[in-house]
Amino acid sequence: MSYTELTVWTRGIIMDKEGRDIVNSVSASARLEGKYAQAMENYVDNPDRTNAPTRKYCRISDRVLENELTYENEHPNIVVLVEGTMVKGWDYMRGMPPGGTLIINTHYSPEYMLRFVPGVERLAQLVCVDAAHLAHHKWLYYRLGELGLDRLSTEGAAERSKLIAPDIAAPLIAAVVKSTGIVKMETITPMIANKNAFEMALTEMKIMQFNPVAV
Amino acid sequence: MATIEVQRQVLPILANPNQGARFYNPELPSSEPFVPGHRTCAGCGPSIQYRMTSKAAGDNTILVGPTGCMYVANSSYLCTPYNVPWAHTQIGSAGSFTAGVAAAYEAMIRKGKWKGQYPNIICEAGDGSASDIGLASISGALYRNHDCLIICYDNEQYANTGIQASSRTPYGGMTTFSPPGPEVPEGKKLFPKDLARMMAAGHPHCYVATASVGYPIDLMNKVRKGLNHRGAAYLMVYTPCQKGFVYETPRSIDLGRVVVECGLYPIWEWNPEKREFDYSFRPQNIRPVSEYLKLQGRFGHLHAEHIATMQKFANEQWKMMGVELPEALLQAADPKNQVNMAAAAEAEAIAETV
Amino acid sequence: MSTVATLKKKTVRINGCVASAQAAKYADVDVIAAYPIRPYTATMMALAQMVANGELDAEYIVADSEHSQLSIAHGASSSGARVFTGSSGVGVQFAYELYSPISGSRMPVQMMIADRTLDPPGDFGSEHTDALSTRDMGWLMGWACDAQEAFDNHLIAYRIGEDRRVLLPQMVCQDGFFVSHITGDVELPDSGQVREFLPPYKHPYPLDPRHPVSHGPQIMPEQGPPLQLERARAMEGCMSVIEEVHKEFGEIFGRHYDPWLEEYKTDDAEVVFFLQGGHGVTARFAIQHMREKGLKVGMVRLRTIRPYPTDRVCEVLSKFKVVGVIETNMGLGSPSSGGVLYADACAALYEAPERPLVISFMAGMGGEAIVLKEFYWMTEKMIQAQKRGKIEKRTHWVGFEE
Amino acid sequence: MSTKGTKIPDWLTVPFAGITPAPSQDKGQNLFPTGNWRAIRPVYRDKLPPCNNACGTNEKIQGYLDLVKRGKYLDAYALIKEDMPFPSVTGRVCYHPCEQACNRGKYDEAISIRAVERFLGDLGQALKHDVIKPGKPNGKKVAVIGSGPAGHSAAYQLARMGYRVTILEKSSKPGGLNRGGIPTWVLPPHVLDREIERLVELGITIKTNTEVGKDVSWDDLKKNYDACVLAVGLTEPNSVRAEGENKGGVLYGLPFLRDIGMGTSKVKLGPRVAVIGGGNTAIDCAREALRQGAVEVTMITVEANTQEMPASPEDLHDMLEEGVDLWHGRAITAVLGNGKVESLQLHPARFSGAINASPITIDRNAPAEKFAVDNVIIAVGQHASLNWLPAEFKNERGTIKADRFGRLGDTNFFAAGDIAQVGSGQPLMVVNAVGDGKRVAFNLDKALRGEPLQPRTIAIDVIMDLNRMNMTYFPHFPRVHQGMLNPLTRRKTPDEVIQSFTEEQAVEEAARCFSCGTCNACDNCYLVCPEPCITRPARSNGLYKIIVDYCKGCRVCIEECPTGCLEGVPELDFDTGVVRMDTAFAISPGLHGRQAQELVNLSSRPAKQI
Repeated sequence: MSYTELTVWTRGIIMDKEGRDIVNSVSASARLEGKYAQAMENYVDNPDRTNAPTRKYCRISDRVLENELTYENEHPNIVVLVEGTMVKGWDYMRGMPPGGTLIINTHYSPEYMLRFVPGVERLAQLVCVDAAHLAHHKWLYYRLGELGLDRLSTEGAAERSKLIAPDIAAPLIAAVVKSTGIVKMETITPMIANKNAFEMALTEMKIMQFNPVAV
Repeated sequence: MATIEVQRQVLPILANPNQGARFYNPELPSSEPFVPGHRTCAGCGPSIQYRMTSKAAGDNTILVGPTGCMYVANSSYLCTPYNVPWAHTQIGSAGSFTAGVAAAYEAMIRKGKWKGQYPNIICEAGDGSASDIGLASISGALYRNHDCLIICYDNEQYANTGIQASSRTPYGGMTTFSPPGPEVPEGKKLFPKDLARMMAAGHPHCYVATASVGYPIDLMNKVRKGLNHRGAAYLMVYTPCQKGFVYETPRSIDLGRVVVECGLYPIWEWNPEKREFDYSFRPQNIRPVSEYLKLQGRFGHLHAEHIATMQKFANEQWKMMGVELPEALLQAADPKNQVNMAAAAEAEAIAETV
Repeated sequence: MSTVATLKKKTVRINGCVASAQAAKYADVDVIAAYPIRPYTATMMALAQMVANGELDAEYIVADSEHSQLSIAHGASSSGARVFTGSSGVGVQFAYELYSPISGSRMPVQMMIADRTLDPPGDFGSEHTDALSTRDMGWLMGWACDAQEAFDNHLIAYRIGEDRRVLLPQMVCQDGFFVSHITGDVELPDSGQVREFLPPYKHPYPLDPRHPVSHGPQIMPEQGPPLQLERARAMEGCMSVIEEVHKEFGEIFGRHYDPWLEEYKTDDAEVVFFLQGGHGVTARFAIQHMREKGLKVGMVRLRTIRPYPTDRVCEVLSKFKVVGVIETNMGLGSPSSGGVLYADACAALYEAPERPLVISFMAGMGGEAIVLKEFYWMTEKMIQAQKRGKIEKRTHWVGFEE
Repeated sequence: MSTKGTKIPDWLTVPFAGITPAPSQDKGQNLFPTGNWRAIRPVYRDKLPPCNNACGTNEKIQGYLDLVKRGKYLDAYALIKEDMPFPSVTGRVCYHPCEQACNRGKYDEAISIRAVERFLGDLGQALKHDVIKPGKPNGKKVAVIGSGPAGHSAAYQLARMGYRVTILEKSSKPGGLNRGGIPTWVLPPHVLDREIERLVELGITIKTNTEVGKDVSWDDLKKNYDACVLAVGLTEPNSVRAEGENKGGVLYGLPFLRDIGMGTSKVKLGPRVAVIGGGNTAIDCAREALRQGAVEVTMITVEANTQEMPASPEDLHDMLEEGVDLWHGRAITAVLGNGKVESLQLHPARFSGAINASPITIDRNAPAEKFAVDNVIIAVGQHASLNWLPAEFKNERGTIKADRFGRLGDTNFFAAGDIAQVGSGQPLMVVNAVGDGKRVAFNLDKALRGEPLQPRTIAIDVIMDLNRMNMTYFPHFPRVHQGMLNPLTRRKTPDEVIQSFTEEQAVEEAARCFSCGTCNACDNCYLVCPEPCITRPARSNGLYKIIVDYCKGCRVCIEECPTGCLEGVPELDFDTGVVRMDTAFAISPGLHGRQAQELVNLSSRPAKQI
């Protein structure tokens, strides 16, 4: 059976929607492809706080998900850091089985970022994509007005914005899908609002390959 | 009856940081009752306030924290940033729990069960606790005149639970319980409860004041005045909520100034001896409310007429403060002279929930 | 200092409320949180007068609600003061939010309860539902059946609750009117006796600026279970302390109570009433009269319901053929679709090798007095069941059936 | 007994009833480092204030203003003396480029820096012993030719570095331009004399009436000294090349002032005096003429208006206030009169190119004006006399050919001040000359010690943008003005026109300084930090530290720093500051077990002082 866990680390409040868009769109496409999929917000650490780490989880399987009610992804195969600096902060590699993928939003190269990554031996690939730049994201705050509207869903309320990945989520989704093939490109592409950034990321992303060892 | 007399602290008032043209903060107490390592938002207004307040109070202090951000975020996972005794209490128990602590120390010192100067007893209630669920208990504590200071750190909403409207949420403020939509373009329709004035009017024997994190020394001095006041004191402090107001984190202090300069948060003191309001505080300059609103995402959806409505509200407050209104502000109260906020259109487009 | 220190032993005629007030005085409480509601009000009136007279040096706070009463008590106790509060009926319910936080933070607050029927109707009569509805909140709880016992229970409860091995709040209950407003002879001790029995309250980690701690910080889900387990352990662990303290009380004051159960004429009894509170007084007379007629009836009165003396109840009740539980409380939709005592009793008896028949009697509802003939009627029902070897039905509404 | 046999695993052990012991004040709450919330790190970095940058000798102006604010006048004086040997002089005569550059000028009014400098200078004059002491003697001898600003400065710095310095001055009194170029009602002689004394106190020998080329030869200098600084200045007045310029009653600006300054003047002015030229010297001459008894003084300039005149606006204003008449756009083409000037012939004129830097074109076809005068003072600049200097070191503009370090070829001769000036033909301001002397002195020292020389230093980061500071902390405050004598009476007296600041005034004015880009220990960052994670061992400029383990990067401190010395740097640019947690939470195994133990030991811990 194939079972994949995707964990997205993002910053509370200010980049909450970005993280949510990634897991939502990926799991939605997985459903369209007939797989069993689940996307959820971190609950244990709610209410989240500005700049605090919050995690979004996605689980995809070809069998029914029996661990639907567990709080966290214990063995993420794919980890996404929506904000590059988080690479310095936590053991986001914890529980990752060998052959995992780490995707970071940063203008730095994988070679540079490598120094901050714990447990590299488990990695099959380290992907860096300058999502903020590709999506013309005014770091960290932009268009306060619309941001205000998005904020309303940070506590897991109904999604207000009809747009999926209007901003830095788009290039990151592109990186996830292209580097891991977790879902088919053609199923996810139509969902993405920021097509331009999505397309650019496919070519601009920098991938570094490894030969992972079991730990 | 022969009893031990209760000795009470007298805290010195800090000097004004503006010494002529020079800006230089007065010497601050070295003790740090509030230490780093808590889960409040980056740039959290209430925790700025908490830090200043506790620093002003010093080490012989007991803090009471009704449910709210300053409980959930500060004392997460049994990690506490409080270097003085701190106790959580129910959100509706702000005043009563504090009264209990005060009464206990009165009795214990009097009966020789605790030796030392009567501690500063401070309750840090959010606006939800102070203006809604805990209103009666705070009123009770003030009315009974326990020697304590009750502070309302007013971030104008229930932030801890994920930004819901409180009776302190301003007109037009977007929260998860007052979202804008085609039917309700302004989000919140009601104007905030004038809590501080209510406390002053209802408990004229108490020291009551409003303050803002935008004026730290003023805030710290009011804390000390409140503590030096023999009996109950009530302090209402404007503390911007980064998460709910939606602004750039560095602006926390700035907002504290602008809100006052826009007349949306009058700074005053109630003098219990003279039984009169002291409106002498004047900000450096006076601005139209739009300059405050445009800094925050929670107002991003407002239309011209809503902004004008808020300006009217602000103008009334200025009048109350006895300020001669500049022509610009009178003009600003006319919708014709206002423009919609950036996201006013999106607010309607987005409104349909998925 | 108050005059508490120099009190001489004397006997007075006072009612339950005043007895409670006297107990609080002897305990030299530091903080009193009052709020008016009948029938417990009289206790607070008495204390107010004592403070006014200078008989007792305490902070007497007229709270703005029962919720505030309990919050004040919580705050004061957290600061290291001995506190006394109380309530009745709906007042008990208004304060409900605080019961778990107080026991959770392990503060030995003491609350005096003179029972009153919950609304509707606006009835002053005694029904135990008010206190019993909070029985699982981690408070020690028990009923007195007369003024003297009420007085003693307060001192005993303080001693148990404040014991370092326990540190739990206590509800010291008495029936409205039947105890609270009935005068009886109460022996007030010499204050020396009280000092010997009840040392000054000292919480290990109070809110003290010299040893700063944080009370009740936020926890993670995984930290909930250990804290709950700790509280459960305290509740169970205190049973040995309870027995120890009652023993010592007897030695010092000469009044010996069984901490759990009062047994009346049970040696040869075949059917017994199982009840708590003031109705025990009437029950005793009823039993005397029926015994004259040769009926082998007795009474088992529950003195402490939390922690529930499961083993004792099982051991004692299983000696009889029939047990008639007199509820004096409402458990709408409960297992017996009557009161709540039945379920506890049956649960206790379940492991017994030989189980008696158990009948639940809804008597004294709304504070109605349970008169002698009602006791006779209930005895009748129990004897029928004993003869028949099975019960007619689980619950009887006394006074509404043939 | 339901709880019988239950066991709480160590990693889940919690303190009694969840009661948590307070963190220690020094360590902070060490269980939950929040540093990893940060994307941008605040960093303290002082920037160069524009005043320091603009000052000819880079006085640490912000520095001494800050000290004056605190009432530390002596320290302020000592700080100023590092770069400026005679603040009492520049405090009076300087054209204060610092005030033109002052950021406060863009906000309300520039700080009156010169007045504060004068306050400090006068304070220094009053001292019995100067705070500046000579350096440890290094046994080397240096000659400084000329005791004007540049020479004075060079000598002063060299003496501080331990050289045995001898000043050779051709006039009878030392001071050069300070004495001979500046009227006494601007710079009273006793002030300068005191500053000269200070030089002597530093062990400097001053030989007056000693002229190079006459009393001392080039080779003597080479022979008798290890090195030599040439600061002879521009001594010879320029002529206007008008016919009859040699008639009696025609005077030249510099000599006119110099003779008065040296007390050797014999001139007796008539009632009507014309002054030719639009520079500062011309203005001094015009105002001096009034004090020398002239009744009507008229200033005639080629410049078409006051804006074009290369003079300090204040002085111009004061001159007009004193009633001097001002004509523009004219050049003098002839001095008429029988042996002695009786009138001037004027023609319309303008600069052919850049103002003051190009030949004058005179419209001789236009009808000539006749202007009756008793005296004319010509003040149109001056030039050097260097007949004693080896030709190889002369340049086409008739001044000394020195490299950008002020050195003559590879000799140990250095040149400073006007005589070595580069750039426009305008004479240096006193302060620039002082700066030049200072830098040349340093280079001389380096040269003798065989170290690489340094050209004029360029500022890395001058903070010019008010948005980098927080103006809300600076309410508008008017500039404190110095007292002045009444124009009508002062033109008759030799008294000092501009008065000194009182102590109160000096402090009040210094208090207006923004302290641009430089930490002045206002404590604001320390006060507004929400964590709080900003500490300071003691309250002092630039001693603030950020505990990166806790800083969440909210940047409130940066926003609220009044002076703009805090700035944000992306965290990823640092290799350091990695705060790695096992999970998103603070919880690490056994953590609360430790807390539980701490709680148990609480009562045995010493009581906190309250």
